[in-house]
Amino acid sequence: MRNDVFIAGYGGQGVLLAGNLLAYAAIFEGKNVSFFPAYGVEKRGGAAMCTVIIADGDTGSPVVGHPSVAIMLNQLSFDKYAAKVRPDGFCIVNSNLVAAGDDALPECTLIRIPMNQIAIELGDARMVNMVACGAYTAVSSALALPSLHEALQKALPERNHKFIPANISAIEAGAKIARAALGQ
Amino acid sequence: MRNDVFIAGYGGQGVLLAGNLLAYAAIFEGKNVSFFPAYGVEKRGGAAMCTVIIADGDTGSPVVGHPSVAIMLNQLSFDKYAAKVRPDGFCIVNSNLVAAGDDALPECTLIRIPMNQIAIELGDARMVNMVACGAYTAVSSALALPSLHEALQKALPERNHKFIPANISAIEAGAKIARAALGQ
Amino acid sequence: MSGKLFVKGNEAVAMAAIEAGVRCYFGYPITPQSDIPEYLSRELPKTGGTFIQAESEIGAINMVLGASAAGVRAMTSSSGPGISLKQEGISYMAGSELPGVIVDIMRQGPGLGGIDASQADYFQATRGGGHGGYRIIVLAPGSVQEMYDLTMLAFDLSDLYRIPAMVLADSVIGQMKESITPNPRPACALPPKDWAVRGWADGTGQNVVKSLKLGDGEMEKFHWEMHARYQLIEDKESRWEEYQTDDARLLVTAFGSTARISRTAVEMAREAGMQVGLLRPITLLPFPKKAYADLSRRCKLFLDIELSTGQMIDDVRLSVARDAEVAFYGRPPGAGSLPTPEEIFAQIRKVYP
Amino acid sequence: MSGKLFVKGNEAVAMAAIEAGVRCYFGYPITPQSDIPEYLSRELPKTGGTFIQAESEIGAINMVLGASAAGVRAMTSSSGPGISLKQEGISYMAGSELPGVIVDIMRQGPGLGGIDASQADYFQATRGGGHGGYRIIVLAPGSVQEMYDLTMLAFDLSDLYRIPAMVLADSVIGQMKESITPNPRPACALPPKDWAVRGWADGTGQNVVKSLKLGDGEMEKFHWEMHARYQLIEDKESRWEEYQTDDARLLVTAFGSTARISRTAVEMAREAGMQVGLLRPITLLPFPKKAYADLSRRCKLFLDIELSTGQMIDDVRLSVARDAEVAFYGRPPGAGSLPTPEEIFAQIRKVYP
Amino acid sequence: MMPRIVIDEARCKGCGLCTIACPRKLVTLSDTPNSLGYTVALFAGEEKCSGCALCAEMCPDVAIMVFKEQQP
Amino acid sequence: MMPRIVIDEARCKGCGLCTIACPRKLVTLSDTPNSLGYTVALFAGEEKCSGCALCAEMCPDVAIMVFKEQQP
Amino acid sequence: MKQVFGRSPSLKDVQTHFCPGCHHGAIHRLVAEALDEFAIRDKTIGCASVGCSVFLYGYFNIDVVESPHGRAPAVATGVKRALPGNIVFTYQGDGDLAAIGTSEIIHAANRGEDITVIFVNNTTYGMTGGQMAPTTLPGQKTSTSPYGRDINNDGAPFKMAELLSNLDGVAFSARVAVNSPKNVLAAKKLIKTAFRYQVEGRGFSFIEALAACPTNWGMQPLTANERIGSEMIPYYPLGVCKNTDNL
Amino acid sequence: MKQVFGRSPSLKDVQTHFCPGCHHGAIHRLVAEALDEFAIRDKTIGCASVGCSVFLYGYFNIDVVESPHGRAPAVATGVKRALPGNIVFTYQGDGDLAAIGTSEIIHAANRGEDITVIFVNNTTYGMTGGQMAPTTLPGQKTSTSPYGRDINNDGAPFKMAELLSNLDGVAFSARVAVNSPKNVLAAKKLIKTAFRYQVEGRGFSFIEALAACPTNWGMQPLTANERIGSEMIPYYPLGVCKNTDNL
Ligand SMILES: Cc1ncc(C[n+]2csc(CCOP(=O)(O)OP(=O)(O)O)c2C)c(N)n1
Ligand SMILES: Cc1ncc(C[n+]2csc(CCOP(=O)(O)OP(=O)(O)O)c2C)c(N)n1
Ligand code: SF4
Ligand code: SF4
Ligand code: SF4
Ligand code: SF4
Ligand code: SF4
Ligand code: SF4
Ligand SMILES: [Mg+2]
Ligand SMILES: [Mg+2]
Repeated sequence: MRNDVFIAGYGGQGVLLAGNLLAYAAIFEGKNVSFFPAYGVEKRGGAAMCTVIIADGDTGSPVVGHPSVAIMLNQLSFDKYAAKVRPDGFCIVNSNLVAAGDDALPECTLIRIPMNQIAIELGDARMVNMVACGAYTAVSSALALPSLHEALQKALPERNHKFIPANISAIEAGAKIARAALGQ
Repeated sequence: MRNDVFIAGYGGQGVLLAGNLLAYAAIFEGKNVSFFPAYGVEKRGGAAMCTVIIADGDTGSPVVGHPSVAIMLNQLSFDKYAAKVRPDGFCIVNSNLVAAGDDALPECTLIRIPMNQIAIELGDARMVNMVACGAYTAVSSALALPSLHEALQKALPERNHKFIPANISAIEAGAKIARAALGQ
Repeated sequence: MSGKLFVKGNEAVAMAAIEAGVRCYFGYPITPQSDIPEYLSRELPKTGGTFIQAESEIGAINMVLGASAAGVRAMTSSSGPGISLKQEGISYMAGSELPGVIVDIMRQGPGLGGIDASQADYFQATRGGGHGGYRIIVLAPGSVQEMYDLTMLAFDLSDLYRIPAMVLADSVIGQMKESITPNPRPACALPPKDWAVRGWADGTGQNVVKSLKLGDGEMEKFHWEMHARYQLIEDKESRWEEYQTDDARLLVTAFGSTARISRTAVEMAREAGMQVGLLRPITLLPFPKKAYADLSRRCKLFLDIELSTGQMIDDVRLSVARDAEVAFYGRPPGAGSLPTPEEIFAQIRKVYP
Repeated sequence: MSGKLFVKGNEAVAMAAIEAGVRCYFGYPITPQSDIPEYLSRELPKTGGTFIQAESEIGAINMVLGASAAGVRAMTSSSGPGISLKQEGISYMAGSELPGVIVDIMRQGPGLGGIDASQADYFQATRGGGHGGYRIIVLAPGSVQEMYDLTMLAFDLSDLYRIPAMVLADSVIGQMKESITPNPRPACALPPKDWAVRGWADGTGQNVVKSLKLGDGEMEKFHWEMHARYQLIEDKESRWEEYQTDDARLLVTAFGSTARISRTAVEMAREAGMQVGLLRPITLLPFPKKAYADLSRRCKLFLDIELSTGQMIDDVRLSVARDAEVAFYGRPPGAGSLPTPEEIFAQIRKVYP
Repeated sequence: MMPRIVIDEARCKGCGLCTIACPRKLVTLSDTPNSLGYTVALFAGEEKCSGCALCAEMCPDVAIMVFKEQQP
Repeated sequence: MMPRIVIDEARCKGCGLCTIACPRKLVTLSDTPNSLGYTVALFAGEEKCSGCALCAEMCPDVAIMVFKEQQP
Repeated sequence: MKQVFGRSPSLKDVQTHFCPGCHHGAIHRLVAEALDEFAIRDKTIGCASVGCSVFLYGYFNIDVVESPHGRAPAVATGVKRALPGNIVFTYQGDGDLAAIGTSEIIHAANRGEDITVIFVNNTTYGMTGGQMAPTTLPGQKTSTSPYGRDINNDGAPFKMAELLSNLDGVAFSARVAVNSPKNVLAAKKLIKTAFRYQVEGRGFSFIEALAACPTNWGMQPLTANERIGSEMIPYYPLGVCKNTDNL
Repeated sequence: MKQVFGRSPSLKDVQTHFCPGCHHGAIHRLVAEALDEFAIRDKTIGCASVGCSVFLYGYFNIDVVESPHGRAPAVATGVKRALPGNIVFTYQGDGDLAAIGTSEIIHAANRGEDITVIFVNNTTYGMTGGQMAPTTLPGQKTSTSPYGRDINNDGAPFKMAELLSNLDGVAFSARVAVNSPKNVLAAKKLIKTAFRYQVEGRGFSFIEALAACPTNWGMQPLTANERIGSEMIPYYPLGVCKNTDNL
């Protein structure tokens, strides 16, 4: 079994941390993982993306042409990459920054989540990426939600462990809304 | 017709000037020429050698394995290169600095000329190379003696033209002794 | 170290260097390899080693030359422009028979270039970008684990044969994170460095580390000796990976990141019932000629994949049997030029006999 | 200039550069090419041109980059170690599509090396010693006259195709003196340099000379464009000399000094009644593949002669028909390693079919 | 009419350097991020602005224009 | 016995620096070149040499040795 | 109402890629104003260096040539010698000029090349992610000096404006900062002076501009801006190091 | 009778390749005497440079590593960092150190590497046939300055001993000459001081030795020797530029 997820946004949205979190969760589940990041030139505000492959066996190519799951945190990313999502795949978008009509991706499931809003409601605008990770667990069988909680220990630097509880609630909020959106 | 001559000595003996002189003489005679120099690392007292090819047609290889005429101005050069002279070729040595027994080069004609001595007698120790060039004209049909006189104009920098008369006498002295040695 | 670690390819290189006992690292920042100096500036001093950020890549390679001449394990790392600047120093090291490890995390070029993955420096690495017709050892990792293992191997081969060794990867392998097992350094019998300049007190008499050979025939002799050494290295150290080659009617061949991507494409082809295999050179210098010669006796069609307009393909062509064909698919480096498995699979379909 | 002149190969290069209208020379001393800067330091100022002895070879190549970007003809020259140091700059020039002439009078190496003739930098010149997988134009003179003619050609081709051009010779050709006819520069229609940075006053709007290409697909596109340009250059500019090839059963092949020596060896063979010819590539990049392909249809045996352990032989092997054999005789560079015609003739005897 | 400044929201990166530059503290930062996540500067002081342009001089992104009556 | 110097003919390159170094002008150059063309230095002054070694200090080729009685 | 402050024509009306609070933007503006002050824009050629200022051509309405890392002074030498009638300047970071480019800057300065050099000292390698630069302050933590710059291992920070002043070829050398309106106005004056020297053919002119790199300093823009005054200026005093006006 | 002057053990008993009257020989001897004075010969490593002094290993009884042209200070840094307990020196010409090697010498000096640098200034590129060097005097004709060094085109000659003294890392810097017995004795003293600094771990020590190159100056040895006093010393004053004895 091999699962892949592609995450994109602008620098500052925590794209790479999200990817790392999923990766550590997979490792916690004893799976093989590859995490492949990419960035634009700008230090701040530039494009940031990453691909995470989770597999029982060989992770194979770190690059994926048509991801089965994509998480788009801003409009630019959506416009550029959404079309690549594989037929009957999932595209999770941050609806606060991404305008995507119902018919935008006819062949795959589009899941809109107001990530900025949720994050701010939960008290920290920076938790957008956590909401996104939670949503991922709802659409993919690759990872169990609790694994993410464990993974936070490793993905976050010591000094940020105090934020773990808040992050967990963001993750769960994301998962909940995604499940709802999927009618689960 | 292609003639080659190899000249070797130590830096300061005027090896390169000698080669240039023969080259200019050949040019004066309307022939094609290639002049190929080589030196050791030392600026002074190091090895210096050159190969001059004089031809009516294509000069071909600037490098010659077995020269038909070799001029050896010091012992080191003689020990290193004399053996290369082609069978029935000529080896002209500066007998003041080169000890070479009659049987040194069984297969070719050895011509001993006390170049230092002659040069000093003619008033300038530095004319060793001129004596050598003169000797060359005696053993090779490649160049006519007068051409060397003409060539001095080009081979010597303006400021040294005052030495031309002295050089001519050195050249002729060399030619004369060489002819004598050849029993001409 | 023990247990699995989830690290970047570049970090794996730095960890392996420390495990291999590197005493001196000299480098200069350049993306996408800066994780290496950053890691070592933090960790190397803890082991009593020296970390210096040199004034330039030229300074760095010459500090490596000095430290290596003094008999310790030394390394540097860089990319594109920085590697070009090191060419003179690498030539001197090769000419002085000095070991030393150079890590090259390739990026797009020519010129300034960007951080996108590239394989367009294959020629520079394998043909001696420097002067004098020397050869070095070039290893091409295809995973984070191999970044670790081959870095350690590079130090051993370099000391064993007294030839500089290069670890040649790109930003895909350098930047990606995977779980690795940091194996302790494999035991490897190495000759004493009795040629090193440590002062006469070491009792080896006057040692001179130099490339200058002015004696009659001296430099020519050196070239033939090194030539023979390269042959020995080719015989003993050629490394490659074969995947599904036994019954293959088409052999995809690629190194590093593209091999990694191609492997998935080969799986796709197999799923589609096509007899396709993968031949991945792990040592680029020595190039595993024998593997190509042997396999090309059975399989007459190769598909060479590179992040360039074609460089390794020369070595493939020079290695395969005369009646074997070599097709090519290149994606020269640049933003958005990294091929996908789907894309390579399409090429496989196109040329499949 | 007119009438015959008896000059060194290096001087011929300098004379040709002035005749070609070079405005700026930037260089750094290194034997065996120092006659070039010495001649130009004397003569170039007389023509209103600029001569600067740069602080280093790196300074020199980057001054060339600047002057060339400003739209004037600029050049540098060096050897071995100095050419290695210029690799980054050459890569930038290639990446910025800048013309410019680099003269490389090869000497023995690796490392410091001596002034003995060498051809061991063939790979460095033709495979891009620098990073990024670019190509340049490489011309290999075999006589003093060709030093003059090909230097002038180098300027024209470089401007025409906006690719750096290298004149690649060695100390034999550079140091030897022959009579040459200094032909005036052949008329050659060249495009205006409307890309040059001369300020906006020149009415061409903003001109930017750069190698950086970060846009999606931008650098990849550049690579394919250059690739196409190299193909065009190969088709239109490949140059070679054939000597006694018509009925040849053995073709000796060599460039520069060794070709010159081999020619005499071929004459010896002919005198001995052997059907031997010579194929001398004049352009090494583009390599005259077609000439080899065509001749190898008739003649199945080649003897490649190089002052190295074998570099051009790769290109020969990659160019000849599959059923043609390529024998090799190498004399790697060093004191006393220059082969004689007699020696090469002996090799001809050895392999002659 | 009093001098005033105009802040180009599209250029402002919310660094806040203008806020410390204004001797009259007429520039502040908004607390809601724009689409790029920047909390842009706001001009609050139509009446008090002297048009001294110190805020503009400090702006690294040249996002501030200053308008002022010309003395005849 | 007086101090004296010994000049190593094989090492001397005839540069003459010793000749200007000797305060007593005891060193001169021969006028006939040796096999390498060098006119080597000659010591002419057994009786006058003070053993000050200034000539030796000047010799770039370390071709001069100085001998002297040791004071007890 | 008239616009009394706006964008100088030499400066393109575009969004820069610089981080919030990066001083490159302000220094760009001052250079643009100097070009317009002397109306030399259309005969000026900028030599971009490698660093966060690499996109010079994207922000200035002038011809630009890209230089390899550290080599801008050599490239500028080539341009100026080819076009003696034009105005040529380099814009270089501290890593670019004071590390890899040491030879090029020292020799161009010593030759007295008639060019202007804008040297942006932000005590770090900005573009590559904040490694130690030759100008990094003692004790300053960077990604390659994780324990703080150690004078004994890494040497003391270079004071380029002073060091270059020792060379006869240097006609003008000054250090400026843009951390306060007062310093910005002083910087504007000195940058104009540097270009005036070139306009008058007076020889090599050099400006060292202290700059903030909030991103790699790991500071908020305002804190970073404060650091200029609190830490940098005490070590790198502002003002003219050398001028040859009275020669 | 006892030998009161002879060859120091660190100096091999061989004929050198130096030209008659070349000062390299004298400077070699003084370095050898310093090594023997401190009895550090068997733990000393020499870093040879590229120039007429390239054959260091042929003339000294010590371990030697060859350095690429201009890079000896970087090579020495590598050696010293690997072997902190050993004595390391470079021996470089003026082309090597002040031209192509500018970056390496300045940064090694600034880091205060605990090495000794012997810099032989003969105002020309000796080995390559007398081209202009960064130290060539104004108006001096060389094979690449056939009309004499032109300050306006080539810049003024570098005074390295003074320039380096500006760097904190430099513990000792002095200029010497060997053109007269008096100067030879003074040079001997200062060269020993330079090595003493290293023996005491005091940091970077630098000696600039003025030297004659009769061959490329186109002068007889004695005339060349005179030129040192008549032309070089007036421009390159002898003596200590910097010492840190009282720190
Ligand atoms: C030869 C070479 N080495 C290294 C690099 C990588 N590199 C790019 S920018 C840079 C330094 C940037 O620092 P600085 O010059 O201070 O400019 P800043 O970004 O701080 O303004 C480096 C090392 C390169 N491009 N080329
Ligand atoms: C990279 C490189 N460039 C150039 C040379 C050629 N070269 C050899 S020695 C030398 C300069 C010698 O001059 P200097 O350093 O002053 O030493 P000197 O011979 O005068 O003692 C040069 C340029 C080289 N070997 N390597
Ligand atoms: S200084 Fe400029 S960019 Fe910064 S907040 Fe003020 S207006 Fe915005
Ligand atoms: S112009 Fe002056 S007063 Fe007006 S906002 Fe700007 S700084 Fe404040
Ligand atoms: S030792 Fe003194 S006195 Fe004797 S020869 Fe030498 S210099 Fe003259
Ligand atoms: S100084 Fe030495 S080499 Fe020169 S002449 Fe005197 S003894 Fe001979
Ligand atoms: S990284 Fe630093 S220097 Fe670069 S743009 Fe950002 S703030 Fe400016
Ligand atoms: S060329 Fe000059 S420096 Fe070199 S050995 Fe001769 S005199 Fe000495
Ligand atoms: Mg910086
Ligand atoms: Mg010198």
